[in-house]
Amino acid sequence: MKQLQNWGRTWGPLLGIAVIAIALLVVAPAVLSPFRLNNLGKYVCWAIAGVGIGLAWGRGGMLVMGQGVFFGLGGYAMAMHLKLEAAMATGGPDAVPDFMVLYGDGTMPGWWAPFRSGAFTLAAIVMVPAVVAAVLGWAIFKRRVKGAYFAILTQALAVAFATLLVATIKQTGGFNGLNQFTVFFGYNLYDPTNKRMVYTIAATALVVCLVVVWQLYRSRFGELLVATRDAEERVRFLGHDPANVKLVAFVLAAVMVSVGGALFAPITGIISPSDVDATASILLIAGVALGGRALLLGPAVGALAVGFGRTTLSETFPDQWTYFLGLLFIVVVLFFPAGLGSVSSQVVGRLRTLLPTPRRTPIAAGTDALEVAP
Amino acid sequence: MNDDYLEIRGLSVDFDGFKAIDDVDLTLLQGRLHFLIGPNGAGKTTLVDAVTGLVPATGLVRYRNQDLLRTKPHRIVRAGIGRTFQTATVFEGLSVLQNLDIAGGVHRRAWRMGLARRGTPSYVAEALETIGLAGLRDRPAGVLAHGQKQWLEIGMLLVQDARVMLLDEPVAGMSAEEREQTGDLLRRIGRERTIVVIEHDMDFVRSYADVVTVMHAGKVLAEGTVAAIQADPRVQQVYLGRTAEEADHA
Amino acid sequence: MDAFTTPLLAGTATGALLLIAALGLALTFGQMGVINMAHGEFLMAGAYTTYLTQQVVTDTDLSILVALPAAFLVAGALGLVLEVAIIQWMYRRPLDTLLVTVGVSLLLQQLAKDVFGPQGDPVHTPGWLDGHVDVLGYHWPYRQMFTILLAVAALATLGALLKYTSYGRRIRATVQNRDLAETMGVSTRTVDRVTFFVGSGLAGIGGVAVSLISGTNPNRGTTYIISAFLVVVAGGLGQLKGTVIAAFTVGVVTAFFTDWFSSSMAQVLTFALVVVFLQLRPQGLFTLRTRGLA
Amino acid sequence: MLELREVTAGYGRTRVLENVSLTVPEGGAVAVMGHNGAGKTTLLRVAVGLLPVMRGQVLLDGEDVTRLRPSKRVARGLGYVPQGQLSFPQMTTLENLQLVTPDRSAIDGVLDTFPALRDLLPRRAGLLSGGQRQQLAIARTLLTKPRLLILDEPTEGIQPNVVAEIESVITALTARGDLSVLLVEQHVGFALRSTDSYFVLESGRVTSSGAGGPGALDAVRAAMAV
Amino acid sequence: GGSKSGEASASASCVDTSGDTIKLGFLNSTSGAMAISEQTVRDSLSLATEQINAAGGILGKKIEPVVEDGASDPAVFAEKIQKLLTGDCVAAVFGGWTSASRKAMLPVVESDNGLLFYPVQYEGLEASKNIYYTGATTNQQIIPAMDFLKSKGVKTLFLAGSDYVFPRTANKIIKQYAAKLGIKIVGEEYVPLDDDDWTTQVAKIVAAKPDFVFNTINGSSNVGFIKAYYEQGLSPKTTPIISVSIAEEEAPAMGKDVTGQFAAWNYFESVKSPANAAFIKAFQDKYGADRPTSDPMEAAYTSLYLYKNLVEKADSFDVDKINGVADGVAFDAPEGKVTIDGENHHIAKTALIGRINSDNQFDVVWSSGKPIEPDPFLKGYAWWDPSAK
Ligand SMILES: Nc1ncnc2c1ncn2[C@@H]1O[C@H](COP(=O)(O)OP(=O)(O)OP(=O)(O)O)[C@@H](O)[C@H]1O
Ligand SMILES: Nc1ncnc2c1ncn2[C@@H]1O[C@H](COP(=O)(O)OP(=O)(O)OP(=O)(O)O)[C@@H](O)[C@H]1O
Ligand SMILES: NC(N)=O
Ligand SMILES: [Mg+2]
Ligand SMILES: [Mg+2]
Repeated sequence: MKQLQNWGRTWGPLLGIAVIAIALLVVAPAVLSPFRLNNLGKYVCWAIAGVGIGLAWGRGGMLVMGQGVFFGLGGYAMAMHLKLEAAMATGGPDAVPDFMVLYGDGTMPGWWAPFRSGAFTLAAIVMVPAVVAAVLGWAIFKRRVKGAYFAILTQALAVAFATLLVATIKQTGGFNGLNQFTVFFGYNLYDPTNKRMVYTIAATALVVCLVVVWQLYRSRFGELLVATRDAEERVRFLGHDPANVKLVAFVLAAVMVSVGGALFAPITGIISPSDVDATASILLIAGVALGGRALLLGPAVGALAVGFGRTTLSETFPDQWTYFLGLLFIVVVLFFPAGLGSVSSQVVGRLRTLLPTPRRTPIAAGTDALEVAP
Repeated sequence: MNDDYLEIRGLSVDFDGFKAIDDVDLTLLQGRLHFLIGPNGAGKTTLVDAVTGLVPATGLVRYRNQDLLRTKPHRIVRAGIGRTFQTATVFEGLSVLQNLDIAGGVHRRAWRMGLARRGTPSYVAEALETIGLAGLRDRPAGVLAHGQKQWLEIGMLLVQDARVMLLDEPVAGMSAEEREQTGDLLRRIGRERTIVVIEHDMDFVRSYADVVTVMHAGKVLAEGTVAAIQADPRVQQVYLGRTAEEADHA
Repeated sequence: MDAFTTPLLAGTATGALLLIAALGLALTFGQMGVINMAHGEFLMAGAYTTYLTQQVVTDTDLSILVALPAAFLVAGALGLVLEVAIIQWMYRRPLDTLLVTVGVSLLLQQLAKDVFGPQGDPVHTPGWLDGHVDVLGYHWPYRQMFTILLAVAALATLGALLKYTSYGRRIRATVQNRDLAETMGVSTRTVDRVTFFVGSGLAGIGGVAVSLISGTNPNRGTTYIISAFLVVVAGGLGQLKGTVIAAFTVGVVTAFFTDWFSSSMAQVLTFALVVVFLQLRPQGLFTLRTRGLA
Repeated sequence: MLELREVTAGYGRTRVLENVSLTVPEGGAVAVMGHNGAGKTTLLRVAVGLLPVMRGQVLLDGEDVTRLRPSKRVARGLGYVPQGQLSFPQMTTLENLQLVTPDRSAIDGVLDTFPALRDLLPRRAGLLSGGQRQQLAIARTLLTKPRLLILDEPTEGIQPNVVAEIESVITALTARGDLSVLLVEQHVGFALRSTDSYFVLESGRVTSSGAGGPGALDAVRAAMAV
Repeated sequence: GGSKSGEASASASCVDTSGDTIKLGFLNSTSGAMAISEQTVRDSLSLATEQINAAGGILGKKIEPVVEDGASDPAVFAEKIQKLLTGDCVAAVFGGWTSASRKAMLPVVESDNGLLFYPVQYEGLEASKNIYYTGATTNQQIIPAMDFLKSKGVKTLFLAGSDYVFPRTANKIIKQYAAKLGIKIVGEEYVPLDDDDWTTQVAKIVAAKPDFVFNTINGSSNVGFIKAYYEQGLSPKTTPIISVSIAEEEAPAMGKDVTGQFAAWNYFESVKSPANAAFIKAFQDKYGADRPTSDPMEAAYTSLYLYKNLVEKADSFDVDKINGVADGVAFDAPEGKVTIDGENHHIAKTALIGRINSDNQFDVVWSSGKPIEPDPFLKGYAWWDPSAK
């Protein structure tokens, strides 16, 4: 019996991942129209980012309100490559993207050139956010900036990043962003079969990310990360530098978010500052909060749900759907602080005791009052 | 053995002009239970803070030829110096077992951090027994009572295999029996370790101290056996008060 | 010559506006630990109050003076409702207040759009504010001086409230340890509500100043909120002095960057500067350290 | 003065107290003893109102205050020193005291009991040593002029001669008959000297009780030796 | 895996023409920053729908609008137009405002071989067989505005715009044309779309003392610009402004008397024509007498009628058939007669310059007299060099 329980605890989550994998990779392509499948692909990209946010925020306690930056780094890296591929398909190997001719003088900035290479682009999608996150995180964590400071700082970063993109029309397409991709690593993007292939790549990437965090959460590092979240300074006196612990999670999360952004570009056909700015970043967080930030599957499922909800609500109530979105934030955070993913266990727990729960249930031991004195 | 002592020379801690520690010399030898007592605000906690890198200090603190004042806190821990906190601090969201396991991670290689724990490592199981929390191993540490947390902290030092343990009022809030258990535990593990205990409970000090150092206003006021200290009029005046003799017979 | 005076004076006025918005945040965020992302919408409410006041009090010269207390009350009341309906359940989860108030901010924006229409409404500048003085080549508008005056008045009032009344101690006690404050006889419920009312009300005052710049607009709040938060963070939590310095610094520095580069680049550079600055002083301008692991 | 009637309380789904009843008579002093984790702190938090009861009642001066907020109970004469040397860390020692009353002469009054605090008035409480903070906590609570003083391990971390001072203050106040005391204390000697009856708590239940005084020492020790 | 096929495969249309209704998509931002402007477009589309349906519909089929919110987000526009075209199978989509939204929709309408009617003046340099542009391109608004300035004897000009594609491209054209006309550009300033504080930039105008300000600011940012302009003592007497996106809607929203300022459009509410009188009456009957009409609204209204005429001429809802007959399709619009250019899918429009009067209406002070043929790529303008710095 006990063994069975242990087995469930270890392998149960994998079962959940398998269910998601089957739903996304087998069921969805079979039942959805190409358009809906493509929509789902977009939510999957947000879900990949959500897994990263769950890692940084749910497990690591770092509420990054500027994940849009990493989403954008991946998205723009990919978009630059696709833009160049599209240009080369029509204008030969030295062709430059159309917008540089329209808004600029038709010359391409030097840092665009390497993105003609697909391999370089793939490396950049992983390395650029990793390096940016490492430098940024190193600076921030070593200086022990955390909590609300960290959240607001990163939000400002997202604003600055989006503003920078808008202000550099000739280099990044500005407010318009980058779009009109025709070719994806040699495959024609106007072909429905190829669009489905991009979807499959995204869904697979999501499953891979989930497996990675699954292993991470059950590893000793996962425990150390939670320990760092709960009592950062105390970790120091166990012989670990908490900054390093957080840095690892932060960088890993940034890479996942970047991968989400990179796949977002070919799936939606566009990446623009409004996909990476403060509002976009907050919507990324919304999904994670909805699903349950500290859970394994919560962030991914939550992000899928928010994506689906946005589409459905805005199709059904095109003029009023913002109300629903606003209410969603309020209701979930107010009544399900641990996310909807925790509801089942809450209900079960209630039934088990048949006791009225006290009005102010401590959220987690320790946040409950008279606890920490400096 | 020769190197295994903590040497403090000319240690000073200055808070914007206020000298919380003022030129303190101390040598802490292995195998003896060393007690640090003194009035509130004498500088006992600050001394431990300075040794473990929590506050900047001047002077010299040496352990196994390593200058601790120039070492980062987590490196000090890796050098074998462990401490507990006056207000017990454990990882509230993690179970007792996980708390201990994490503490045991200091000496693991970095890449192994990516692997999951399998079963209960023997040293963790041992520590669980020693601190008497085996029954609570799967409870989140946040729900432990005050004293249980303090035991957990000691347990964390045990799995870390700290060679020097600096314990800041480890038995505060424990009942008489629990103090006794803790005292016996310290005596047992103290044979091959250097242990410093900060404490105000004179009954406890009397029962377990091998050496006592009295601090006052940032300086060492007196040092010696319990009896010698209790007889010292200066110590009586600033610390023990007149109840000292009465308490002797309580 | 005016290459120097223009950014300096215009930046001071921007700083004053940021200060008014940030003062409210300094109360609700700095003192109470609530990250209210709907603070910008309270600003917007102040702007709409100004517009509505002008519909009732048609004498423009007078209407702004009526609008000031009215905006304070309207925004304050909104804050009070928010506190009672939502925030009071969340004092132990500061980061979650951020998410919940994002939802509130979305609701309020949509509400403004539905009530007042997506098109902004005009706010007329009173005659006595319509004009400028020539300061070394810069035509310094009276309106900017008025904004600075408002900020100084708000600062003085709030400073006095915090410093010379026991109320200040009670807010600080409440945020530092809610339960302990309660057991010291502090009615933390009352403290919370008063604080939220005053903090939100200040946003309303800021809204009056904003409406003089550009009228009303359902999205206007979002323009200021992030800068205002940065100001509070850079200034250090719980420290009015730091907030003041940070507000004016951000205002003036942004104005100079705008002058030298462009508005967009100024935003980017100012944010970058604050980030770099926080590297140097992680807890903001004025830090209050305590011992131990807190 | 204070009465707990068949109180059941706990955290989330865990019950920590089961059917605990206890009375602190007017002018009386009651000690609660028990091992680590027995539920002593939980009991006091229920009495003060920081923890809602699951079942049972709390009465103050014969009136049901089960649903009253702590600050309201404080206004009715309850004073509480929590466990753990708590203070308002960013406020100075003086501000910590002024929070209760701006009356300087009242503050001077309690400073006579804790002279060490005098030099620390301008220092922020977060910088004080543990014992200094505990002295401040007791001083602060005394300033509320309570008729019922609830103390959770008040001498924890305090130097011996100050412990003696605290003991004499409590004794003096109770002797005058205008103060009732509910005391959780691990130093059995201290506890029994300062109170006139005791309860022993074991796993959330009252397992033994009786009259206090030094004579009860052996009874309590026996009750607690499990 | 996927197949490496070369040609874009235009998916077969799923538009259902069997019933007695025809679905049309209206895709405007009703949330987000652009809702301010796009809501008015939505209103006049609804008006045209009512009128056409009342008169028997298109080819005898009633219009069934499917409305969607673009949420001021290009990615959402891209998603929604695909949903409209492939999910709802609408026959055509009407909407978009910012160039960003149009650019986002362009690849989708092209790959799905759908139709988009885009109703706003824009920066040109674009033509798609799947888009009809019913607002002005640059040679119908910006270039005439420059001609007007030249005729007024303007020697120095200051450029103020929002920081995005339309103003930046418009100013690129203005600068090249100004060089040709001998007008000196004495300053060029941009502020982000959602920013409203123009104080510093206006101070530069004060210092530069230009004869005229060419204003390409979009949206609510105009209010901040106008307020700052008057605050610092500028006025139409000393430094008049000519705008390309301040219309009847915006003028009274400035909170400032803007009498005497100029705007370049193809339509004003004040245009005297029977068609316009009917349009205004119908609009105000539906939405209230206080609602003004403006150029983008008129262009959207016109776009639906042009579509009706296109379909009826082609006698089909089929995109390729419509494109086949497009050249020369005309409509007697409120602004005057407009005609589609079958080559670039823009329409010939008359350029107008208006001066704001005290009723916030525009008095026409200059007119091109006849519709100007659209030339989105400025091929007919020798001074234009797209790759110049
Ligand atoms: N960061 C600081 N800034 C200013 N003063 C400080 C700081 N840290 C400690 N102090 C002061 O230094 C003195 C020594 O404090 P410390 O905590 O070491 O005393 P202690 O001997 O441990 O006392 P206790 O027995 O009460 O725990 C106290 O007076 C305290 O107020
Ligand atoms: N916030 C909490 N959430 C859940 N359980 C808790 C919480 N606080 C305490 N407990 C549990 O309640 C029990 C009683 O704790 P309590 O703090 O009342 O003990 P105590 O008698 O005061 O112990 P000590 O002498 O160590 O202070 C403990 O077993 C503890 O595990
Ligand atoms: N096309 C425009 N006005 O953005
Ligand atoms: Mg100490
Ligand atoms: Mg306790």
